[in-house]
Amino acid sequence: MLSVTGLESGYGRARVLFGVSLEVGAGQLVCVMGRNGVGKTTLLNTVMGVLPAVAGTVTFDGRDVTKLKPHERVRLGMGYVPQGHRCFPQLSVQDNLLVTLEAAKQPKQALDEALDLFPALKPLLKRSAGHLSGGQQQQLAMARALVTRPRMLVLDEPTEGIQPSIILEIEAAIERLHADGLPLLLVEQYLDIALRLADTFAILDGGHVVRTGTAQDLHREDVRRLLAV
Amino acid sequence: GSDARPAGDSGDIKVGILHSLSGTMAISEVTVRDAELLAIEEINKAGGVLGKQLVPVVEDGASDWPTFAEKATKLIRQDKVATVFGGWTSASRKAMLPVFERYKALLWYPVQYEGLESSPYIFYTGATTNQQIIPGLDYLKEQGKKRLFLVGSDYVFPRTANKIIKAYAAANGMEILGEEYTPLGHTEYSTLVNKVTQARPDAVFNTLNGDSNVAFFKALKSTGATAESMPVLSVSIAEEEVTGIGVDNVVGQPVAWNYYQTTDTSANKAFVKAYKARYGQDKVTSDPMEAGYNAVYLWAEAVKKAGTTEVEAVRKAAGGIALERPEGLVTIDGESQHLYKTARIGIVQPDGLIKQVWDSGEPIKPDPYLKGYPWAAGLAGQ
Amino acid sequence: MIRRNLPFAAVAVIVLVVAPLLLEPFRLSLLAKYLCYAIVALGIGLAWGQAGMLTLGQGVFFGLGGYSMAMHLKLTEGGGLPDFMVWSGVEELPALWVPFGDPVLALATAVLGPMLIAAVLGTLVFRQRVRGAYFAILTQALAAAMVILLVGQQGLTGGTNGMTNFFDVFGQDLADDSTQRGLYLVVASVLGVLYLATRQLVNSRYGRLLVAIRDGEDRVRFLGYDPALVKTVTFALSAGMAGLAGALFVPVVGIISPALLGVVPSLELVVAVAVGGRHALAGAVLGAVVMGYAQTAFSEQFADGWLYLQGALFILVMTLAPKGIIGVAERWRRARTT
Amino acid sequence: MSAFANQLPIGLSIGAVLLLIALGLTFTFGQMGVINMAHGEFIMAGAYTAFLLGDLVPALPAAFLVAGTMGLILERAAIRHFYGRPLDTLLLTWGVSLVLQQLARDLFGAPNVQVPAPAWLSGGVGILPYNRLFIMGLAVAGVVAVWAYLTRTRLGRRTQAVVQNRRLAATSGIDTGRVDMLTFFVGSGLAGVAGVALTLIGPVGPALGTYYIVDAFLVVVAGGLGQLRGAVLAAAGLGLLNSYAEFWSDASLAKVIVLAAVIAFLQVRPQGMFVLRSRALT
Amino acid sequence: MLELRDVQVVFDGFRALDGVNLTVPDGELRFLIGPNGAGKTTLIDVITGLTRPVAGSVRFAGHDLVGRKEHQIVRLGVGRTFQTSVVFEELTVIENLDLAAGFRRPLWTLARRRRGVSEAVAEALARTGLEDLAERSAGVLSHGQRQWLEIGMLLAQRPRLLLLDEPVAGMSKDERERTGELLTRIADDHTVVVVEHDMEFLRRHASTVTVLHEGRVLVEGSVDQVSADPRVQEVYLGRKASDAVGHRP
Ligand SMILES: Nc1ncnc2c1ncn2[C@@H]1O[C@H](COP(=O)(O)OP(=O)(O)OP(=O)(O)O)[C@@H](O)[C@H]1O
Ligand SMILES: Nc1ncnc2c1ncn2[C@@H]1O[C@H](COP(=O)(O)OP(=O)(O)OP(=O)(O)O)[C@@H](O)[C@H]1O
Ligand SMILES: NC(N)=O
Ligand SMILES: [Mg+2]
Ligand SMILES: [Mg+2]
Repeated sequence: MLSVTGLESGYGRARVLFGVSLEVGAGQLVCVMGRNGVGKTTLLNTVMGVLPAVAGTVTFDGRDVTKLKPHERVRLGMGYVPQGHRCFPQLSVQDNLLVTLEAAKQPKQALDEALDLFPALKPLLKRSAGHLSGGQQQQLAMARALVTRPRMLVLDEPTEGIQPSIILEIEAAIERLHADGLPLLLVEQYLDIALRLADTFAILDGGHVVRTGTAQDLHREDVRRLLAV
Repeated sequence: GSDARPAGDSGDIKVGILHSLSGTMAISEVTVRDAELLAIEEINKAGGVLGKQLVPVVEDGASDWPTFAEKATKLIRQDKVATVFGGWTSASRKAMLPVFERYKALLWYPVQYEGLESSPYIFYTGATTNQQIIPGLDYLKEQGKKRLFLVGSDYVFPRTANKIIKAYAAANGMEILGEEYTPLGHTEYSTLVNKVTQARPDAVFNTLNGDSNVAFFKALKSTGATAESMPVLSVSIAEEEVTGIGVDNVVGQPVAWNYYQTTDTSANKAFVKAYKARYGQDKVTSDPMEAGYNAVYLWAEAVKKAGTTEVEAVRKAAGGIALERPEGLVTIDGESQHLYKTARIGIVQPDGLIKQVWDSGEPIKPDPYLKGYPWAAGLAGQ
Repeated sequence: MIRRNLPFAAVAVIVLVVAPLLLEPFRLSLLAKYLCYAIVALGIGLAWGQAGMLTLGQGVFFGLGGYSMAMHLKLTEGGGLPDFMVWSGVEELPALWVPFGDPVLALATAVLGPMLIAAVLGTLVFRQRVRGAYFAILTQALAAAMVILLVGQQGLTGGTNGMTNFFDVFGQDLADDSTQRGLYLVVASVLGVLYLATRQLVNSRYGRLLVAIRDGEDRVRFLGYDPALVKTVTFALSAGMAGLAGALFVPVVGIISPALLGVVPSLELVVAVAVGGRHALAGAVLGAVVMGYAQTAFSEQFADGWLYLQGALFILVMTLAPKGIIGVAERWRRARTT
Repeated sequence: MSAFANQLPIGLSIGAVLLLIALGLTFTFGQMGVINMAHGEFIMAGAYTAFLLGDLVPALPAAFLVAGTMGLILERAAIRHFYGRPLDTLLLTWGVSLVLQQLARDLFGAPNVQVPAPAWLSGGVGILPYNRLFIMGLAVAGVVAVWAYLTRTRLGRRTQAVVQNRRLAATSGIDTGRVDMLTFFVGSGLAGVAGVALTLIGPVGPALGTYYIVDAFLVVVAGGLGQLRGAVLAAAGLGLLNSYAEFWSDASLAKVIVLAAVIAFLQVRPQGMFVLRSRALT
Repeated sequence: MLELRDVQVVFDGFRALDGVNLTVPDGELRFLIGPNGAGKTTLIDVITGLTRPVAGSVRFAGHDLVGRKEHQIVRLGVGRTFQTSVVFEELTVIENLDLAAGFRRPLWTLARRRRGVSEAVAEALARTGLEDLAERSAGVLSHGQRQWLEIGMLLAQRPRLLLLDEPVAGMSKDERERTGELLTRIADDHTVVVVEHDMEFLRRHASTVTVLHEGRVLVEGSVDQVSADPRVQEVYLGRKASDAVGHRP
């Protein structure tokens, strides 16, 4: 579904990613892991077109999207939940969802489907998104990605700042989406969640992919060490 | 500066031209520059002065008074011009005055102004107050307009003019119903017009300058006022301004000047013809343009008389020079360095030109300090 | 230390020694005028470049300084009432004018007056957390209001004309070329001293604090600082520089008028700072001198085109070199060394 | 009616002018955070459009298109590199305004030009001339249109999304470039419409824009950024204040009083009349 | 000692805090948990002066905090971090820390250039493990590195009361461990309030936990007591809480 080859990118003159290659097969959930600052977010941002790729290609669904703008990638079916509870603070929760839905040209019922996955948002629809608590905003961000009815979902630490019960729900939601055959690219710090969800994983270090493998391999000691400080 | 010819040619005389070519005053001053350049061309064609060609050095005062002072310094010290023709607003003249006095150079200033000034290094070829404001008041008095409302831009010329008007009114049994000033560039006149309308004057004496006139006359007209029901005598609206205000809005209104494009002299026919031939048939001529045009000729005459361009000699020679100009006979008053000029009241015509309806009959002796007017005793500067 | 001060020393030698020897008096006093603007620009560089306060009303402070000095010069030239009062019909010296006869008081007012006003205004608006575009527009309105006030009080201020026709300054004949050269040296030295002092300030902890306030005023509160106070102090400092520049400008140029302190001249100075490079104090100074020179040069060459050129130059700098001339120079130097 | 009572409708009509010139800014400044100093020159472009057409009514849509297109070009050519740096846009657009003024001078000449007022606008009701009533009507229509655009259309919502978080909008599938263009087009177009209206009351010349630009920004600042009802109230308030202050003193002092009032007002409401509060720190 | 009495906060009619009573004695490491939107951040906002309560009192070490300005409260020794970290991107890591350490300095000494690294800054650097990044500008830090810098800035302030809003969010397991130890050590002689959702982290480092729900204190007690409480399981942990979230490797 998604294939990343030899991707290089960074900020200005500072290179962060050095030839990252990665594959998300149809219906697969790939978990990207690594310590703080190794370039996970940079990778996802480059995959989504927020950062330009200095070298390498990103192919989505057989199509080279390396040069496309972010909104074009979204319209092709790549949904994105960026790190850090992002929202349109002065729009209501409902308008946050509507504006995304409209941009992706999806029918209204996509909104109801998303709210079914995140029922905690239902009583908040009329509130300004900027006034929500951090966890509420994170759920909104997930719902916003879903109303575009993506054919693939890219998630950057979706459980950060979320209360335990909702983490379970988010995990369940991801599991359900995964089970429905949606391919996912996930950055996750909680190892146990990654273990339960991922088909395969990739570990980043210093802008390189240093390990890939199946979820089972994550138990291995050498893999563990890569994640330690 | 944009010299017409390479400088330093000893067969040439360099003269400075210093007007605003940019900024808010450019609208007016560019036309004066054109008239002055026309005069220089004509003089050159006729053989120049003292057998030498005049070479204009043109500088931009940029509607900014300090720039006028700076450029005047440059013309005098760097270009070493024989004389400078320039300025429009009183502020620009006041800024240049110390420069000309300091370096003992000559300035020819071509615009009507508020008087109360007489610098040995400036020749004033526009009207002083007793050649424009007072005749305007005489005219209104003759018309039986006794109750006046004064409207002006907030600067020295309108304020001084209004002081004179008030003294005149007091001496002549006229009543001043109100006196209002607005900042230069003001464009919202509904409140002021409301005040004027409520006061019900016989006439308005208008010393507004520039763009404000447009807004003022539009606001006045939209209340239904006409030249009959509310005459407005203006002293800063010439042919050039009428189109911008819209003839509809000022038609029939009186203005006071010394010259109109329609002034009936043979010199004027030649001037208008030459000006249009040089700058376009749709162009109009106006009082300040004519005064600038005259300034060049008067200076040239003084140089011929003195036989040199040396400043003190030219000053001495200038007194008493009399020339037939488009506005009629003008004579330099050697003492005040102002001109004897004929005052004229005109009415704005539907075609945008101004038709003379009254004149002072003969050139009026310039009296910048109004010493000859008893009622003006005690006005500032005496 | 020496390496860092080398460029400064080189520039100082050129400005203080070479320029007075090479330039004719008229050009030298033009340069003095640009340097006066550079002092204002230095203040703008501090307030805007470092602390993020885009002040579009610096002309107000410049004007206050200029008017204070002009009043003093008018009062010391002898011969009774100042000329403009005579033709404005003022018969007695207004009480407000009296203190300006004293040179120390006049100079103090020129510098402390603007600082005081900036402090009051700053306290009012910064405490209420008025900032960014709001602050910019407010200061612009202040400049507009100031001009209208000055113009309206003709008997007190000379109205639109402002004040001109000065004869001497502290006993020196202003028409004298040596006085002009002396004034030039004074202006250049003041600029140099202020530049060094401001640079010291910017490199100090206080400078870091300013940058922090610029980028995250609210966060700074939680570090225990009062941003309103820090900003007010900075704003007052920049106002004081503008006031001093105004006071120096009057004897150098020989005129002060409302046209020098309105919205447009205030903006032009900010533009000059942007063109030079606002993030560096040297950029601010450079920008003021370059723009001043460009204005003179262009208007002598082709007056009508100056607005096009100024506008175009400015658009180009802002889009292609947002860090200004200094930024381009820095990039160029880096490119060469790597 | 007494002179005093007359000042009430006069004040409101001044307010209508202020509102009309500020309406476009609620888009470009209020929505997009661009301090467009060339706004005045877009107003001027509208006025010259009316001059070229010689007729007011067809000039309204034409001026909208002309000024809007100019805005669009400005946005694409320059402003889009400046999002998130509002103070820089101020300086950039000031440069643009200088160029546009000079361009107008070269195209139409330095002197003012005259746009004939249609015959049906001569006359009036009470103290208010028809041309003032026309402007008031235009202002009301403009407010309704802007309100509907911002709250009742998808584009309005999209505009806000882009303004509030550009990067997130892009990764939510919004073509931010198109939204920017459109918003700027509409905001500048509104300036053009204001320019047509201004031909009824003021001079039409290269300096037209400079006369109104400070006032326009004051309205937006006093009303609160991007707040339509704030702009309406601020315009009316400033119009009335202006009218009565000038009635009691004079035009110069009235201007100073209005400016002082805005500063004082910001003491009470530092972000203008209406504010959108956000939890985020600056 | 920190003491909140009947604190109420209302936003446009919405009651974010609805009568909170909370006492944290000196030297305690108190954990604050509760569902998303329960009011935890709001509570910190109230203590630090960012939000004004409509009713109630907040006292710390004998001072009434309500009505004081943010920087005054900081000067009383109350420091905080933000849920989404806010650091000064144009300043280097060291400069960020130095600024945080500097507010007690007399104003005029601010005009001096920083020379070397002060003790407080060095300590903060060491404790947060940011030594290698010390001279980098904060703008280039990753999310997690920023979190660390926030904590570092808080430490450099040397406050008596530390309020941390989800300090370990986005940190890897080892980093959480390091943060936990750090907080425990600081709590020896400081009062520390930590907001966290990570139950594993709580279990390892918390003694007393206060649970907030819909703007009120739901329960208070040890980790075990609290996580055994059916109401807490209902609104916060979720039914399978004990076997799901507890088992982070
Ligand atoms: N805007 C930026 N400019 C320059 N460098 C940056 C920028 N953002 C991140 N970096 C650098 O890029 C590297 C990778 O950052 P990135 O945000 O991708 O890390 P991450 O793996 O997502 O970390 P975390 O787990 O903390 O979110 C970091 O070392 C950081 O210093
Ligand atoms: N300025 C505000 N205006 C309106 N509502 C607000 C505002 N600030 C907070 N709220 C509301 O108050 C409630 C409490 O928010 P708060 O941020 O304190 O929650 P929290 O407990 O920190 O949640 P989380 O764990 O998700 O960070 C939320 O429902 C939020 O929507
Ligand atoms: N002299 C004038 N009209 O200013
Ligand atoms: Mg990350
Ligand atoms: Mg929170």
